[in-house]
Amino acid sequence: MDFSLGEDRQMLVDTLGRFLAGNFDWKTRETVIETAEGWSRPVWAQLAKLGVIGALFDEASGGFGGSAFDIGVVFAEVGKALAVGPFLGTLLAGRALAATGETALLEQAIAGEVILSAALDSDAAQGVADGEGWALTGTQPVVPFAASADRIVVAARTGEGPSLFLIEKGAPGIEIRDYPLIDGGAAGELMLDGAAATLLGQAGEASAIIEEAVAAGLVALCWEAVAIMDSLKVQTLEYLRTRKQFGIAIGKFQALQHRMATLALEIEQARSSAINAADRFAKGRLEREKAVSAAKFTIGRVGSLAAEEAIQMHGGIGMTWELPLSHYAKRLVMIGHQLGDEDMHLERFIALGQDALATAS
Amino acid sequence: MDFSLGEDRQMLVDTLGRFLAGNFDWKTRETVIETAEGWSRPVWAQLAKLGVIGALFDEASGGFGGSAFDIGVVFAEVGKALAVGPFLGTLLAGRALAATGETALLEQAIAGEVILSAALDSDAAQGVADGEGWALTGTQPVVPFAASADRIVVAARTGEGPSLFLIEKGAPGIEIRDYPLIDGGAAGELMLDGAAATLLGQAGEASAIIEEAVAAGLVALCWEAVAIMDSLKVQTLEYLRTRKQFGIAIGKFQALQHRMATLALEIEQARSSAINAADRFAKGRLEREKAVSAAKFTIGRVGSLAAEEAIQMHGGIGMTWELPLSHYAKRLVMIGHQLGDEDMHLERFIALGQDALATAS
Amino acid sequence: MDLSFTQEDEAFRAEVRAFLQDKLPARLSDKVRKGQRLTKADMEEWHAILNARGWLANHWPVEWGGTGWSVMQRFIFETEVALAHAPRIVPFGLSMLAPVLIKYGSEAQKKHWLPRILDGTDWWCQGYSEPGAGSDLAALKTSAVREGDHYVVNGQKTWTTLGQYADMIFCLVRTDNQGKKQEGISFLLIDMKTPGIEVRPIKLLDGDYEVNEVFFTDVRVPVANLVGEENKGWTYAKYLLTYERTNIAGVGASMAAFERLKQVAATQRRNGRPLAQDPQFAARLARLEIDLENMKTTNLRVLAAAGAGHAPTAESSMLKIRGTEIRQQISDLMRRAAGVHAQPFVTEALEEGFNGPAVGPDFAAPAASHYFNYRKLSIFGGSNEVQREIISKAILEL
Amino acid sequence: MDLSFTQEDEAFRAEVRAFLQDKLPARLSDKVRKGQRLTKADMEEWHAILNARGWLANHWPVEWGGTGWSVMQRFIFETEVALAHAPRIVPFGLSMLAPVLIKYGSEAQKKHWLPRILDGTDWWCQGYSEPGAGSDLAALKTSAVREGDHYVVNGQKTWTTLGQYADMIFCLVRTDNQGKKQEGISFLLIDMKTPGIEVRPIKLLDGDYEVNEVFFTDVRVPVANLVGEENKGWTYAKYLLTYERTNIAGVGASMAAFERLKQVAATQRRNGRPLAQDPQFAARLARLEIDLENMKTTNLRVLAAAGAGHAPTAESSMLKIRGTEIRQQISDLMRRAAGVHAQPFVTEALEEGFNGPAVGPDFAAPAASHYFNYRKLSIFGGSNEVQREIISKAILEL
Repeated sequence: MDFSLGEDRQMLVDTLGRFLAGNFDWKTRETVIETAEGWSRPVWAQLAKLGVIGALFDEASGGFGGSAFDIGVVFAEVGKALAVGPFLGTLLAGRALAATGETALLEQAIAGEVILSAALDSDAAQGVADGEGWALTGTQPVVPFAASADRIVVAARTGEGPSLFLIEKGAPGIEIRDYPLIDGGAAGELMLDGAAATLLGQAGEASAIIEEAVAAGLVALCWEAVAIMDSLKVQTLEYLRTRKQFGIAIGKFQALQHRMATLALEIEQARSSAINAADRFAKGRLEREKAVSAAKFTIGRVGSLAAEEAIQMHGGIGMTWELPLSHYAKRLVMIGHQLGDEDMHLERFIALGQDALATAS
Repeated sequence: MDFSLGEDRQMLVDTLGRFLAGNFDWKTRETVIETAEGWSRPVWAQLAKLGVIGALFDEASGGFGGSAFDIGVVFAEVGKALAVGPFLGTLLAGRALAATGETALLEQAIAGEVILSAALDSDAAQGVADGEGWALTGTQPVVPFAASADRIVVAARTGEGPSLFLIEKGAPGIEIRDYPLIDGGAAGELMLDGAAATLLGQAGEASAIIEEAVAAGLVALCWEAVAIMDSLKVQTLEYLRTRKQFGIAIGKFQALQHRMATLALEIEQARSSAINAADRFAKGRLEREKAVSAAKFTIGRVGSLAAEEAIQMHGGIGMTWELPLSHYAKRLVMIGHQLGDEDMHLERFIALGQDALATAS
Repeated sequence: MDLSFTQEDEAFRAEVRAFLQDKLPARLSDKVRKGQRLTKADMEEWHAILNARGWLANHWPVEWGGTGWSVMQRFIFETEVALAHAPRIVPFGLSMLAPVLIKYGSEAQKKHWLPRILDGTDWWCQGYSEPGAGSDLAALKTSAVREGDHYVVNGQKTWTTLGQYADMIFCLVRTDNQGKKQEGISFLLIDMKTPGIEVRPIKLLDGDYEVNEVFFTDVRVPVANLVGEENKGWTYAKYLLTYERTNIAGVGASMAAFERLKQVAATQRRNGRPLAQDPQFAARLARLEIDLENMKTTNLRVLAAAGAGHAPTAESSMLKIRGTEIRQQISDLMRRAAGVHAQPFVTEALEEGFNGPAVGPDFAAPAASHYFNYRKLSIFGGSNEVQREIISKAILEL
Repeated sequence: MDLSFTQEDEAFRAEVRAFLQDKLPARLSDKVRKGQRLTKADMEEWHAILNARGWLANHWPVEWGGTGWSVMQRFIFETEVALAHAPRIVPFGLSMLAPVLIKYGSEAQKKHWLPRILDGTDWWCQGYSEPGAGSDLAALKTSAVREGDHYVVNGQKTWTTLGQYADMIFCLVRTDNQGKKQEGISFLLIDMKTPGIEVRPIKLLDGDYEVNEVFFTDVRVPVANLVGEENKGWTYAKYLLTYERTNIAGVGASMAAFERLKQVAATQRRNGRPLAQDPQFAARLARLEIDLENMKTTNLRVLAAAGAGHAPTAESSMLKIRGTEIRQQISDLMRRAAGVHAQPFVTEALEEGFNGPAVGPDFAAPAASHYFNYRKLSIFGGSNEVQREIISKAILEL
């Protein structure tokens, strides 16, 4: 059993951490999130050059990593720096492209030349064959950095069942209502009205591919969340040690000490859940899905607790835009809303358990 | 709006409280719960003489009270003294007898001459007509003081639907496996094998009567529980003020203070829920049932908290048989198991809300 | 035991409802219902309508413009107003300063300031907290030094809600550095237009501006603006902090918000069924409904005791804690109900008359903002930790 | 990152399983699985079986009879033993006294006592807590006064688990009243047959006898029974309290109990469906399963760090808190699953070979008793409040 990252992965972490600390500091972030696109293309280009995007994919797909732990450590650094950018969309779309053999496009994305996004709710759009291609109709909600994406992988239902498609920026029949997000960055409603699309893989065969891509996304979000919790904990402890009321540091108040002890304990549990999700990712479907749902449930539950406690213990100052803490708290709570929330994943965990029983008997 | 008990009811409370303090003190309780029957017939006879049993029923049924608040205050005193005796069985059976016009028997029970119990799970037994009478078959679980009861009101399913019956002690086809309870008192499995029974009211018409009797039982249990919580709170506060560790009273530790503040707040919420249940008891069925389920849910939730916190704050001593506190805690937790637990009543509250919506639309 | 309202109370409720039906502008209730931002003019409009009806200062003594209502009537009024989605009345002049003036102010101060509060001439704000004096309010440092007929004020206040609109601020200032920190505090009324005052907005995490820092540099305040005696301000401040806390639970506001949540749960779908039928969401909703019903009765019990002459003290702390917890939980469920549409930050949708394309269901636009904004409820007005201290000391005697 | 066990570890696990299959008497595992009470003879029987295999003192140094296992092997062993429903090994001699003797005892003491622990000659119990010294252990008052070759001991110990069976007790006693309370404590080994010792059982709330008060009146203890130096006992006590806490989470025991709970949930019915399909119960069960999986990994992380030379300190406190919470929650769900059959108190059913008519489902008989008994888990062994203090100081540096 080995809980160390290993040399290569540790190097990736160090490189990425140093880069973000130097090139995506708090001031940069504040500027970037106020821009129209809500992210920084130069920073992204440099990340691509550093191999960070490639770390999300395996060598067969043109990347240099691609294991769940690789994904985890990259997103942990993203969380630590509260970096904004098309990380999640690239991961989700890229996994789908890799699974359907579209490595040429993926390689361009890994090189930073093409920006990807993904809209993977197959109930939100329908696809019909249209000559040699396909036409998609429907609305995909909150597609990450939709307006910035050159290509978007879109799930849609066809006569054959859930299918995956690729659409291209500016193609007719595509409208994007874009907006900033409360936790930084941007997204958009992707409104499709007979939009021209290319089929990825086989029609009707997308369910397993989508599930695997989403599982990778869940691992990513969980590791990002744990890094944010760590940051909230460190910031709050620092505040508790220095802020004085009634003549002493408020960290000396036992009621707060015990709450912080509980929070620290819960964060370790959340970390374990994220490690479990990454570890089970390469196992069979049921084990993988139970672990990612367990992790998403855990980081949802602990995430709200951490965000709320961190703000509460800071008092008023914890509610200000000026303090980075409040942005960490917002991002953490909003991670809870991505790819299924705490409740949904608890229900899913229960259902998967019942599936397992049914299979066993 | 008036939250005072009113003069008559206050007199009942004072009389009952004084009587139990004088005639059912802790030593008496310790002796009584070790007896074979698990309760005290002389004490019961005196309670009957004092009009305590009559207070549970209205004048039309031979009683002197019978409102939900009357029931509530009697059971609050029972809870305060942790009294054991056939209170609940008498209430449940008596309400069913009153609703089916069997006032003669009820009057004997009010006078303390006949001991009643009730087994109201109509799915646990079947009844078939047998000449002029009926024959019951099935097993009713955990019937309060079953072995001591002269008559037991039994619910059973007949061809017509849920029905109520009366069975008599010692009749053929009745077997009782009796046992003490972990929270004091006794009960028994009532095993019926073609037991001779008299029909109460109309066959197939018992559902509403059972529901109303159980609602009265729920009001009783909720008020009993709140009184126990009050007692646990008082005992724990006293301990926190006097027990010293590290040179000071442990009640000076802020972490415990904040937990006690939370507990005190929750107990006030539980009290409000019990008041609500009593207040809505005389209203329409839906309002009554939502309120009793809300109250049973609340006292279940707060009850475990109160029991667990009281023991935890006492430390080891809180786990000893010798300290009355542990018995209060056991009774409180076990109330959660009577007439449906916290989870079941939450589910029921949700279902009743959906019924209400369906009716409204 | 009788939890029904009296016939008189029900008649009063009907009168309040009729008034709201008649006089509450739909434009305003619509904005409140949608969670849109209220302008200064919006708040002034409703203030004036209530004043015209004579119901604005309903908790004041009748001689100064009060209504003589019972505590129960006031509860009914507050509840109905909230259920009708009326704007909240800004409390600083009406409910915080006025009671202090009425009890401790000079006759001249009352005659001058109270009518101006009623007619809206002065918009008041509060100068209590300082960067180093939050929960430990008595540690405040803003100084007022007597120079002839004036106090010269230097220092900084913070968390001053809606200070950007204010004409006047009531301040706790330090007039003496000797002795215990609670001594040496005075209560001053300061014109916001006095030279040396600077108001700087504090942007909150939801992007909204509602609180401010207020800086004082050699601000000259007439001695006539001292309330009560010099160095006795802590007494007045404490009075203000315990006064009129029977409505602290915000039952009406929570009931209104919960009704909206219930509608959302009945219509918003997840996994192919309404949220009201999703096992986890239904359980959250039911627990909240039960907590709210329980709190409502707890509130009524405190009111009934207050009506019978028992002034609520630490009971208010219980109501404050549970009331804010429930309000926060409602906003928490609203954001959960919004699902993926909690993330979009379409601030234009929070402004009146927004006509752009909606992003997700209409309740979703302010859901996350409200959730984050309502974190303040357990921090401001005496943090819930401070309330637990009060319960522990005053009720539990620990 | 690799969470799989090594091939060697898996081979070891197979070896442990084969041994358990072969040597663990079904009579014992059956009693443990049913939650029945173990007799002294039951515990001695399993102790002897493990000793015969050489696996009893697996955490001791090899020279004294240890196995040389890695922390991971020890974890696997503890887990497998628990999953097989083996009786718990009484830890007082084996895991509490022995490490102290090995580190601080004299050669003569080691040679005399350690083999007797292994072969079961001495049943040890612990004399730490006193009525006035619980969480504040150093406040202990039991005195030992030197008189020639003996200490004369007077005082009282309490919460002495299974003291009714004990041949020997190791005690913290006060040998000096000067200075800080942590100074002046000594560590004594006392024969329970010495005149002046009286053991009084404490009946617990579930009716069971497992703890005792032990009274000392002029009990004469040979000076040779002092461990280490006089007045240095606090050092040894602290060592004992932090030693071998890698298994403090009780993962194996919780896994075994959870498996049983899952079976119960799959079969026990409520409202016409198995509890596993009841929305509220299913959610409780799922949350618990997830918490347990998370804790298991947290435990493995601490073990891996320990294997790499980082001695766990305050991390053990986290494991102790969450471990006991989970164990308590499992017993809580068991009692909930029992429904109305939690109330019957059929103590005969807790004894081996009970053949009376069952009352309710078989898991129900001990359900409430266990739930109440397991309240101790968050109290004993350093209460969970004390653990939070340790985390706050040692990890969080508050």
